[in-house]
Amino acid sequence: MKETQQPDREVLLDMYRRVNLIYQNDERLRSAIRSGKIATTYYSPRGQEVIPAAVSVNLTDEDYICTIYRGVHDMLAKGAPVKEIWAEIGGRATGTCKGKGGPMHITHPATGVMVTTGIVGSSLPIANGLAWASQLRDDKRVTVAYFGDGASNIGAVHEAMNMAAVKKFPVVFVCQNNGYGEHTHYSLSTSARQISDRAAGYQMPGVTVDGNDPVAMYVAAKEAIDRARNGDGPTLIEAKTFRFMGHVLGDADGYMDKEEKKQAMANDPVPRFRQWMLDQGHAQEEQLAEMEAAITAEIDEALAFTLSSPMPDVAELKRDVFAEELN
Amino acid sequence: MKETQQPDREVLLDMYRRVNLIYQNDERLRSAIRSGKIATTYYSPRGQEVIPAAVSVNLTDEDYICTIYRGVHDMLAKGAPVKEIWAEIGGRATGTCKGKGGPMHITHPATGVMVTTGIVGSSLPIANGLAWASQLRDDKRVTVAYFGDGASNIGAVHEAMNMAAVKKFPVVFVCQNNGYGEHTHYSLSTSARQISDRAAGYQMPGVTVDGNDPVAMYVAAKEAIDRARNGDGPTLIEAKTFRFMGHVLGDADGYMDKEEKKQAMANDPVPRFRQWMLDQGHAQEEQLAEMEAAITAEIDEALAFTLSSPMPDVAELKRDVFAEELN
Amino acid sequence: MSAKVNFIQAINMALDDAMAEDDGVLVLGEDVADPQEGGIAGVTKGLSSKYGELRVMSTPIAEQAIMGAAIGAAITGFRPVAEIMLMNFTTVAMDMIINHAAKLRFMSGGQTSVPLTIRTMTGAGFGNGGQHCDYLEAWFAHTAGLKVVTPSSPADAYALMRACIADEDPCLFIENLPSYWVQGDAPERGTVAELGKAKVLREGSDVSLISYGRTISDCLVVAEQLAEEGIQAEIVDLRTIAPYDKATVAASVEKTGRCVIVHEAVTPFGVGAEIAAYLQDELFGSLHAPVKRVGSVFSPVPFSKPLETAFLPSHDDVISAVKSTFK
Amino acid sequence: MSAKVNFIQAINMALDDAMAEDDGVLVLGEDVADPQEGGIAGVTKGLSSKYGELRVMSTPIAEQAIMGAAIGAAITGFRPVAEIMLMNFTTVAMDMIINHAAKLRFMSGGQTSVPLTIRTMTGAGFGNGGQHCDYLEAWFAHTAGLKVVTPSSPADAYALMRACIADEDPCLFIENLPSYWVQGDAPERGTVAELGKAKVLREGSDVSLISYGRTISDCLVVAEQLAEEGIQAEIVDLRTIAPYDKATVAASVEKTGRCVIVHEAVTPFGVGAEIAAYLQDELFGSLHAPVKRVGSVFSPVPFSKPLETAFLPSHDDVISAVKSTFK
Ligand SMILES: Cc1ncc(C[n+]2csc(CCOP(=O)(O)OP(=O)(O)O)c2C)c(N)n1
Ligand SMILES: Cc1ncc(C[n+]2csc(CCOP(=O)(O)OP(=O)(O)O)c2C)c(N)n1
Ligand SMILES: [Mg+2]
Ligand SMILES: [Mg+2]
Repeated sequence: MKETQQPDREVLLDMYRRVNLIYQNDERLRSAIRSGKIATTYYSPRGQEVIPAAVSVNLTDEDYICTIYRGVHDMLAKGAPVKEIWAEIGGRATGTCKGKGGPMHITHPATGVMVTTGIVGSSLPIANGLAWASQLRDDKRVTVAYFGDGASNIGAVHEAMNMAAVKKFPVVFVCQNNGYGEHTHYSLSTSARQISDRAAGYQMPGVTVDGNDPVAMYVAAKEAIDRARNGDGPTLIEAKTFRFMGHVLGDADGYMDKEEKKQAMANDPVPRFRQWMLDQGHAQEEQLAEMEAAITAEIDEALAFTLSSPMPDVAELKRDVFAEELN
Repeated sequence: MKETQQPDREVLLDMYRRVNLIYQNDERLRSAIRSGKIATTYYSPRGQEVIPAAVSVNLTDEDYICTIYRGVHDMLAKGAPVKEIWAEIGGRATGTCKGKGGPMHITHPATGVMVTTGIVGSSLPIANGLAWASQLRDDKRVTVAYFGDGASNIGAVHEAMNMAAVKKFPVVFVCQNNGYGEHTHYSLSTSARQISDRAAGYQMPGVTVDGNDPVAMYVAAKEAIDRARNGDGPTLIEAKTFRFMGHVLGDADGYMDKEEKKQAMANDPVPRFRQWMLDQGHAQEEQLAEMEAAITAEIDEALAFTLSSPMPDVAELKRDVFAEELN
Repeated sequence: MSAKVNFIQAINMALDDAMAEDDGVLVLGEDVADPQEGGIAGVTKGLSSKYGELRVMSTPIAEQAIMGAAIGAAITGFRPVAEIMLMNFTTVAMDMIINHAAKLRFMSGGQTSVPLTIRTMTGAGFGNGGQHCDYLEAWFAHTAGLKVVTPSSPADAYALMRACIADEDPCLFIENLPSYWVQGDAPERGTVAELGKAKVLREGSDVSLISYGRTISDCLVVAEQLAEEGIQAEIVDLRTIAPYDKATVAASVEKTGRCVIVHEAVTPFGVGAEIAAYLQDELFGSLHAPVKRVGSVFSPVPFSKPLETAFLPSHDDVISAVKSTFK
Repeated sequence: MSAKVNFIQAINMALDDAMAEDDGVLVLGEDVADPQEGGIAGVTKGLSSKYGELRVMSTPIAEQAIMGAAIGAAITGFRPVAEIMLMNFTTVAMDMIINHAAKLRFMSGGQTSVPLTIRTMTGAGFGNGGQHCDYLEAWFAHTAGLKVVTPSSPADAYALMRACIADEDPCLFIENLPSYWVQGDAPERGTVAELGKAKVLREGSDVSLISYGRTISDCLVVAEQLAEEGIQAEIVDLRTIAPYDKATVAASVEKTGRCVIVHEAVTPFGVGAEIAAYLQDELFGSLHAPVKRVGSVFSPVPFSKPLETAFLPSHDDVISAVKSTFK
């Protein structure tokens, strides 16, 4: 493996901003849901913030991602607009998808958020198609497909990895291994010692990395993205992390190992990253506080925007089913 | 890998008998089809005879197999009756499946031929269920799932291997790697250096073996079958071989590498095994000739039986759709 | 019988009683065992603690492997109840269901049967959007070899589930997620319904409302409203969608001369089409009005609440369909 | 226009012309490129040599990956034509087709469209048995967001294929394997049909035969036989099954007062159910007889020739259905 440059200060600040945005967004969204302001099922990415932040600082708006129901962190990191994301989750006409898709299907092509799927494993085959398009256009775009550890056991994932390897698609497969698929622990569903071990079966580089370590995650992501951009084909990254809020908001976590969870939460990547930035002198307290306050304001605005936005008109049921409106 | 005993003379003779049965069966079936005596699409296993023979001498009638459209060698090796197989291929009421399934769906539970599928990859998930049943009954049966190299790239195969590994099902996955899936060469469809490399992703033993070498194939099969029978879980065997007759009978082979094919056919495993048996003193010429003559007679009988058997009654369309006959 | 239970409890009782009575009854699916909390809604809670995790098996997220394991075990004589969590996820297991479960009996000429029950839940109303709420029963009903069953009350859920488990053929048992917690009379333990039999839930002379599952409760409400206007509606609960009870359906409509079919699946090419096609043929010349169909709007299931509400058939939709038959 | 071509040639021309006109048109599937002989029947022969193997891409055997690649490329503006070799193999790709291709436009609020054509072939008559001949068009027609198209002549195959490729929505294009080699008038190059438009292939005053695909040729034969008995049948070729041309269908049946719907799919819950349900409503009171349906026998497709023949709708079946409308 070649030596990848560590992220410089600017990049670290950018990463931290994305991490904090995801973090605050999640806290606020959960409280908006708990207080009844917004009604939705919610799959919190709390604890997994660093992964897409480290990936996305290596991507441009032109690059594509495909993500999943637990994907609001991936979208935010990619730069999709907070307001429209909130409005979509709130089912408003002003949402990214006019309220028709909802949180599991947020789409925002302008920032490269091409597909969000609620079907386990289905982000990967479609990501291949985006990557094939880039080969055809020779546009040097990279596509990232996010998926979970549980998803690694479903057929579509395997088919997609093999095809990508055979076709040398410019795609990066990022498995966010948070230790659980719904209520099932990794050890009970996944036969791989580590998921990256499966890459060898596709002659694809595979790496397991601490997804909560910003520098390690950055390095792994950068290498994979560079490889894809240079036409050297796909990579499988297994980013180890933890799911702080259980599978779905309201989940009682009875099936989780208490000790495992306690330890993971004590090791919360968000304050850890913040402290490290300060300790390393990459940022000053005031600077971060200011950044965080701006994010808070952005989220305030998103919430207000959502609550003041209209619900979609029922005529929307006839639109976008086909290109031509139904009558 | 522990030292597995080499097959003794009796076993070698038994293997050779199965190989020769498959070989003669194929030659005769092709000529019956070519001459119009039997009308069917036919996926010849010519060149792959040794694999199921070496597997099946390690199995009993109680053990199960699931095989595929190119599977007549697997069934014959397992001991399914030649007459009923022919009659099924001939669409006769006396066939294993009363002519309703045809060559792609031959089933014969009495000899453990539980499922034959025409869907690429679908033999494996069902094999798992047979193996689960054996765990439940604690009956020490072993299930073998046969599939092709092309099939190794489809989702069902991956799902089944992972589940088998997690559940330690007593199953053996035998991939008959004949270098092609329909018209596509291995190198253009399969990213694995060798298919057995994929086993590591399931923490499953995986081995690549010359499937045309009777002793090597026997050893690999015996180890895997013993492992399954002892409750130590699944194994992936990649048995390298070659498909002499193309994908389907009548296939012009234009897509095949002429040199590769020529070499493979020059190395025909059937006469090679025969010669080796003689050279090693495992058998006398007369003994083999006698065995072969008996097989010829058996096939003569199967052909005659088929041609003299009635076609199924159209009332059969209402039967076996459900347990209760439709009206 | 004044005790009340909801659908979850009733189905749980049915599984429990069937497992207690017959060692061959198995349960498998994602999170179904107790360490995983007996599924996301707890339908299988308590079973693994009672019957062990070999008979009540939590699986990886791999619907093809789930169905394959169920089919394989069923062939050997077990009676698995496989959960495909949501009906939309049957789309990743259709090969196993359609090409294998439904056809193995026929293709094997009656040698192998598949006494399998597939439990799946679905239904709009909870804001789960486009990929989690589809009603696909018409697909399965169009497949020879499958039975399709859905209950409209907890007591019926019990008796119909018992019937599916007892049946020698693969049955798809559809549960409605939004009405899981609706209470009804407790079932009489041990009752096994007869498949293929509809039930007249309300007698009436003027119009027949034919429905199944959750929309039965809508029909019951609508019938009372209609009664106030002097229209006596008869309600026929199909219970078994395939094969449906032609005699009961025809008898009701022959009596009333008018018919409205109500379901949550989208109208075009839905179950209502089959019933209407059957009735116009069977009762030609004796109908007072065309057979009317009320289903969901022909669009993907929308997320936003007002759209979701407008998508589903409303009481008003049913009432105006009924009234149109009096014009 | 006296030149004759078969379906294979016509579809090949359509693909060729579309690819020549528009760089965005792509072809992918198993064996579709020339080194793999342009597919098992050669439908795509010559295309990769002309347009390159990046635009005409042979794939691994992995239908989910095929559909995913097509969907992803379509989202970015390409117009892929993806081959799922046989219709039964759509069962392994249903998630991609139903949950993604059909719904992404709607779920994204119109931001992403999927101008994709899925080519698939099927049809009993060649002894391919239970897993290779199913007609599943009713499933796809029941799905909002998909169009379903099938031609009955080579010229129409050309024009309809061009229409599917030009369409902004996902279209399923169904080809009939047993009639691939049937000749018809050569298409006028460049003709693009209008989707959703049926065609009256024969005018008649006494009964409407509504059909599509291969059974159109049966209807044409039957109509001549009926004419000898003084019954003038009008033949309506749907061409687009979903959305079907209600106006043309209704106008024909309004004129004749009698209708028989003919298709090769099994009758229950088939396309005929929808058409019959529509007509009895639209033309209530003006029909001289109930709308009749003629489809295949409700069983899996049998292998043995006499069963396969009895399974398919026969000319006699159509004639007796017609005659029954005169009783
Ligand atoms: C094909 C399919 N099967 C089952 C589900 C139900 N389901 C939703 S999320 C989930 C767990 C996925 O686990 P993982 O891939 O680890 O992702 P995570 O939720 O941990 O981020 C399951 C089983 C689904 N959405 N799709
Ligand atoms: C799901 C599915 N896709 C495609 C096919 C068509 N098909 C039949 S055989 C075959 C090739 C399979 O190759 P391999 O697995 O190597 O087996 P072999 O024929 O070489 O024994 C294909 C693509 C199929 N039967 N099922
Ligand atoms: Mg997870
Ligand atoms: Mg092969």
